[in-house]
Amino acid sequence: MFTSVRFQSEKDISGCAISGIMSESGKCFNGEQIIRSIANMHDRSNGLGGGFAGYGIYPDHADQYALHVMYETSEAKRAAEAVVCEQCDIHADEPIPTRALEQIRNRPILHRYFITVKPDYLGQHYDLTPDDVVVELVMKINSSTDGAFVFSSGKNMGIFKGVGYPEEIGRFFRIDEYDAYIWTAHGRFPTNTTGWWGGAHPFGLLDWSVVHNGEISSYGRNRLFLMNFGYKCTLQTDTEVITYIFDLLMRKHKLPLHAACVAMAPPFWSEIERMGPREQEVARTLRMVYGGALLNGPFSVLVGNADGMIGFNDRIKLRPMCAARKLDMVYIASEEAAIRVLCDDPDDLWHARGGVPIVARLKKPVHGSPAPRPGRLTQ
Amino acid sequence: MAGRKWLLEPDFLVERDPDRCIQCQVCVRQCANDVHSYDADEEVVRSDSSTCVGCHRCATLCPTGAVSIRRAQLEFRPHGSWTAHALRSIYKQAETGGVLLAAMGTDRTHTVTWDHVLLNASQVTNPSIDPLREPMELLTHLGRKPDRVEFHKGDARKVVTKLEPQLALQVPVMFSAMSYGSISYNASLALAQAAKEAGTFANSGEGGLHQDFRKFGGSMIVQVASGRFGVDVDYLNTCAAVEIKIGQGAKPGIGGHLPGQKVDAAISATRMIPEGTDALSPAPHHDIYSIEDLSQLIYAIKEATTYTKPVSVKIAAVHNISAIASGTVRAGADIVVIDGYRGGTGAAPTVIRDNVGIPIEFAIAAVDSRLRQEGIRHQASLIAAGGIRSSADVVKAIALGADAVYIGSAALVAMGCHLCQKCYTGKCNWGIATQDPYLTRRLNPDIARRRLVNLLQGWALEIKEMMGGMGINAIESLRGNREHLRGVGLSDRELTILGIKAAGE
Amino acid sequence: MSDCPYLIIGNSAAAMGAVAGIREFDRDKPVTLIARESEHAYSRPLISYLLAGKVDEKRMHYRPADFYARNGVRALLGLEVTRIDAQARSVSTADGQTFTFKNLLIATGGRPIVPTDLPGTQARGVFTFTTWEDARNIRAYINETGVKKAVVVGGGLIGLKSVEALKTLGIETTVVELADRILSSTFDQTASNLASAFLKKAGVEVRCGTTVSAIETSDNRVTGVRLRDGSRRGADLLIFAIGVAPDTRLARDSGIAVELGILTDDAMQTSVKGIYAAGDVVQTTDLLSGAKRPIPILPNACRQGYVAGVNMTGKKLAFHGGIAMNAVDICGLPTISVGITDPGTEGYEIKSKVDAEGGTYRKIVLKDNRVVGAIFVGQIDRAGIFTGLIKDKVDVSALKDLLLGEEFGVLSLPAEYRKHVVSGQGIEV
Amino acid sequence: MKRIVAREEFCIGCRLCEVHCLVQHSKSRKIIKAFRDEREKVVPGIKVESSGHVSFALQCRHCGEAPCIEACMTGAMARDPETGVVLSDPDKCVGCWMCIMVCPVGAVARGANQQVASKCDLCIGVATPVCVANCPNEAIVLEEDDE
Repeated sequence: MFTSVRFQSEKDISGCAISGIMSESGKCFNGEQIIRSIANMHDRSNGLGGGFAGYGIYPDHADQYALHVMYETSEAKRAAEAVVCEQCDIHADEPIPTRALEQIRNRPILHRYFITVKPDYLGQHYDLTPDDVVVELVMKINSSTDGAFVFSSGKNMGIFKGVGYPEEIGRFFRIDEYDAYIWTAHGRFPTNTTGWWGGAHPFGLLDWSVVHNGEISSYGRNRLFLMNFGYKCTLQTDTEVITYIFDLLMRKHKLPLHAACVAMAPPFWSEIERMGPREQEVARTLRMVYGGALLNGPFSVLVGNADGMIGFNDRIKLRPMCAARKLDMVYIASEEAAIRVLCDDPDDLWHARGGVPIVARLKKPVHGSPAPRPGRLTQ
Repeated sequence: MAGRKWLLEPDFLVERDPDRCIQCQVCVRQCANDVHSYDADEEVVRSDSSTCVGCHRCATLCPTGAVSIRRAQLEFRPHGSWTAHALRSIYKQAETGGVLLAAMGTDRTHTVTWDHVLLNASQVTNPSIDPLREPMELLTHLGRKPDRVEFHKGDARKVVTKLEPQLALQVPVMFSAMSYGSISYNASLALAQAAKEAGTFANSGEGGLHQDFRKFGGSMIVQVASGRFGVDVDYLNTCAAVEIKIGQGAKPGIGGHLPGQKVDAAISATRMIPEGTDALSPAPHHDIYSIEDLSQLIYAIKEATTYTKPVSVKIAAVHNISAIASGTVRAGADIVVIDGYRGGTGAAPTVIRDNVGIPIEFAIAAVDSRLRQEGIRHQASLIAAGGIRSSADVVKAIALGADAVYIGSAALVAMGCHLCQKCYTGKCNWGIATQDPYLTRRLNPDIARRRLVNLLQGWALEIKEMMGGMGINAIESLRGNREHLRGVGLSDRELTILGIKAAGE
Repeated sequence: MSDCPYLIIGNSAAAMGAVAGIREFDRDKPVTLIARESEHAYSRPLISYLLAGKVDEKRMHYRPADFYARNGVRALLGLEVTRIDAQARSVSTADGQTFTFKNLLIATGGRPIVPTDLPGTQARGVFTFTTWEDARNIRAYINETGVKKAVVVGGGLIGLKSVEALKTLGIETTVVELADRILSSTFDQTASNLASAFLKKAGVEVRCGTTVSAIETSDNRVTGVRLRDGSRRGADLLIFAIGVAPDTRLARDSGIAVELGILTDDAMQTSVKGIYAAGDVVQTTDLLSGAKRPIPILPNACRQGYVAGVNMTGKKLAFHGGIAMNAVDICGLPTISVGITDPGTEGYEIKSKVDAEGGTYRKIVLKDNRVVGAIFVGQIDRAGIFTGLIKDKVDVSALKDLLLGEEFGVLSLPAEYRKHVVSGQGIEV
Repeated sequence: MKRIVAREEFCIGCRLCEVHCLVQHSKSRKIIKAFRDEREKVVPGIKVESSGHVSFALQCRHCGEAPCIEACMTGAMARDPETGVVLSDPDKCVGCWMCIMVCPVGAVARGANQQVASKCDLCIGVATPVCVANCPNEAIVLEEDDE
């Protein structure tokens, strides 16, 4: 591993396409839809990366962490598995099913594991939750095991990604054979690297998955902010940073979703001054404490977790984002066309406002989430 | 016994263009060093270069541009080791037998690292932001931040966390500690007024706070230094924040000394010492011999101010600054000020000024990194001080990890200071570092205030331009954002310490 | 018969001041002005300059040509008032007109004194010198007869200004002064000596302590004078400048109270309501001595006229008195004298500095730590500061030592008073 | 009208006001030429008085009830009806020095040729009087009088 920050690989800079579909009632639907949507924005990608995240795809292993790991070598695979086994029990594992595709080359070894944390380990480390242990595990493998990279670690969800156009990656990973209640997808247009499989999106940690279009000019600041809270940003990507910030704010600091969004894309001070006293106190406090979480620069981001999907833009909306709903289906995508290709008569369709999140939530939460709230879209 | 001073040649050469001089004698009336004189018999103004300090007062006010000041042209035989500076220092010392004094920041030519760090701008992949059309936020809050924000369990719209007192800065630039005594009443007044007008803070320095300035308390930080001059509970409570001064970048490990002849009635009342007595600031605080003592003083001040004001600790950038800063944060400081090697002073032994401490660029980067590694960076705000000359320096300092900066010399220069480095003589021709009523009236505080506010306003606009170029519209996204810095002409080691990449990387 | 809301007799400084005073508060009602002389308002002191040829007739005018029109003044010039009827509130003129008035201002000024018991004063070549007409007549006489020598009787201001004019015209001139020195009423011995020396240097013969005992004439034309000491001076021209007396005839005849001059109150109103007087015709309070006497100087006349004018409109303004002062430039020697310049009695403190060679003199007279008089000869710069100190009765005990200094100025004044003098309407320090 | 306010506490006694006044009222209005060739022909309308560290610049106050106007026998000293500025007309002045006698601040001087009175004209025709414009410490400031 490189020891000095400055010698780490280049920070990823890319422009992209993103799309997400969700059934608020939690009905699972086939991955074919998300492939069609992202394929519709083919020109926003350049063949150097594509990926998908699906929620509800592993109902048989719903209580186990599904680790998706890519390996460069079988030695790496053995080394990583040894690390996993130190703290976790592997209940099942198998190669991730793929389809041979002419366009997809240089594929790594792709393997998935369904794991739980060993009760003994938790007994010893009573200050840690199983989530903490899995996060540590992922950080450890990704930062210190050469040739191994965990790219998905949530329960009952999975991330599939690689180098290629997103629709090719979809076919390669046989996305059309999975059913999920949330699908997000990403098509990548990196502007400065040749793209590697791990660097494709979505980026995930536990059940967080993030797809993102943009370039965060506050990246250096955000990375140092996370460093203050023990996060190691190894990938040099904006997506990684966004994921960790979500993880920090919502999982570790237990901020409500709206507060996390305010922290990441806060209102301008001039707007805060015009707020009512209570709202102002919230915004003021969040801005002052979480200045390091502010995401600056152009971005549109789609964040998924087991409970729902959040789309939001930078404060001054420098990247496109469009949303629509039809009955209990919610669509969020970079372009309107990517929604209309699936749903040409939406009940409602609108473009996101800068800094204002679009939230889609499960009417019945799947597991471990806060008390159910009326599912609604906020604009 | 004083010997003849025949070994010291003039530092400057005063040249008078006889074709332009109109014998108006403005120069004669403006030089406190008696360089110019009027020969009534011959009806001609003459100049004697030997006492010229190069302050340019005469040249600036000369209505015809007849006066010019040049470096003395007398050259020593070139010598790589025995430079003119080295020789002159010895001549001077051999004559006086004392410690050589200097003022302002060091004039040694060590690398100014600011000038080896370049800023980034957006192209194609990321739009730059036009600060004239889009909001561009510089508002900065200094003070301790909680580990996290806690929301009410039953009401997700209600925050439980209460913030500790914070200083709100409209522009992330404050005026450094400069005491009334080291600078004139008018200069102090202008700084306080300008801070108020620009929405930032001025610092009383260690000389107490004149009653007249207490109305600016909301825009003032008051210092508690080793001499404890002018410190009482009213003093502490009249201000926006209290700063414990441990050290000063220009003279780490050295105390201060305001000669008795400068301690007039007003300064005596402000400092709470008898008129005409020397105001001696000991080198250390004699109640702080270790870190836990500092903590006690911090909390004593917090008690005295009922926890309504942030407490700042100013330390000079010395070799193990990261560890000291870390300890200071853990001791309870809400704000830590790091004053770098090039920081200014009204008077310091030259040898100290020129040889002790480390530059602020490295100190601030090292401290920021260290505090983040320890996970305590949010517990205190970090102020960079000592040698900030421009808005670009401000941006670089913030990108290296500072929350805001202090400017001292730059503020003085805005008021007219020409960096002649003779503050300690009390003969400041610009009316700044003097108490001589003949000289202090030269600084009209209205003008000085306006110029200070202009400087801050100009810098703020430039900072916004630079931020906009980087695609950043809030200053908090610049803070510690070393991704936007690149080094040129720096060694690998220096780049590593600064945490920045080389240009091209 | 003509009915006048404002009627003014006279056309000089007091009259002009009155017009300004009236027009400050009443821009509507007509002002009627009757004057014996037929000239547009002119500056009396300028006649010596006119005579000398230093100013031409155009520059004699004290006010612009459109002054009357612009101020709504009906000016009846060259018309002599013969009688004031205080009861009927009317004025009769030589041409038989009668003007009734609501407010009347008597500004008839002064009348030159001519010795009454000296034969020959009616001869040609003998003049007084107080009017434009006098100047014209003298000039005409000089041109006509080619005057070579002149004698001026009287070494006061008018006398010396006429001497200056005559010298300018190249006429050999002797000034004869009854007192032991010239300018005896405004100067002290030292100043008089300096002035005498200066005049002598300029080629003027100065004879003091004597006067003309006889006028020699030939063909009813003056040819010379005999002095009381028995000596004789040939003279083609003889000017009497031995003083001016208030011209109180009209007032006296109408029963208005008169002493040396017309008596008035602070509002410049005479003993008859609605009848005012101002200028050289009145006697006023000498602010320094408290005595009532004529102080015939231009600033007083102007001010008194202004005050009278304001009061004639029904507004209130007071004139509390004046201070004798004069500035005169004699053949290039500038001099200023203010207040009590040569106190004969005890209780005064004198500060003085003389430079006989350089021809400069500065004298400050103090009483009870206050400046009451000053003389400046040769070097007169900033003398007005002393005038101010005298007027405002400022305690100068702290700055006595500075009074004679070259650098004495506003900065030397007590701080409070300094603020007072440099402030005032539209001004602040 | 405009009024000039002198701020004694900020006067630094440099006398640049006098220098620039002289230049402004010189024939050439070129500083070096004005001092070299015309110096004796102009008397500045402003005067700096100094005593120890205290100094201030004083020029005609353009008094509301100006004693110099009342004292002037020729009408040379008059108030400009439009601007309210008290001006001395050199063509009318005969040099009797009555104005010098009555000015309580000593702001009228004998002109350079000792023939006519000379005083501040508030730099008629110039937006800001040169003494105000050139005072390096804003010790002489021009204010617009609302009255």
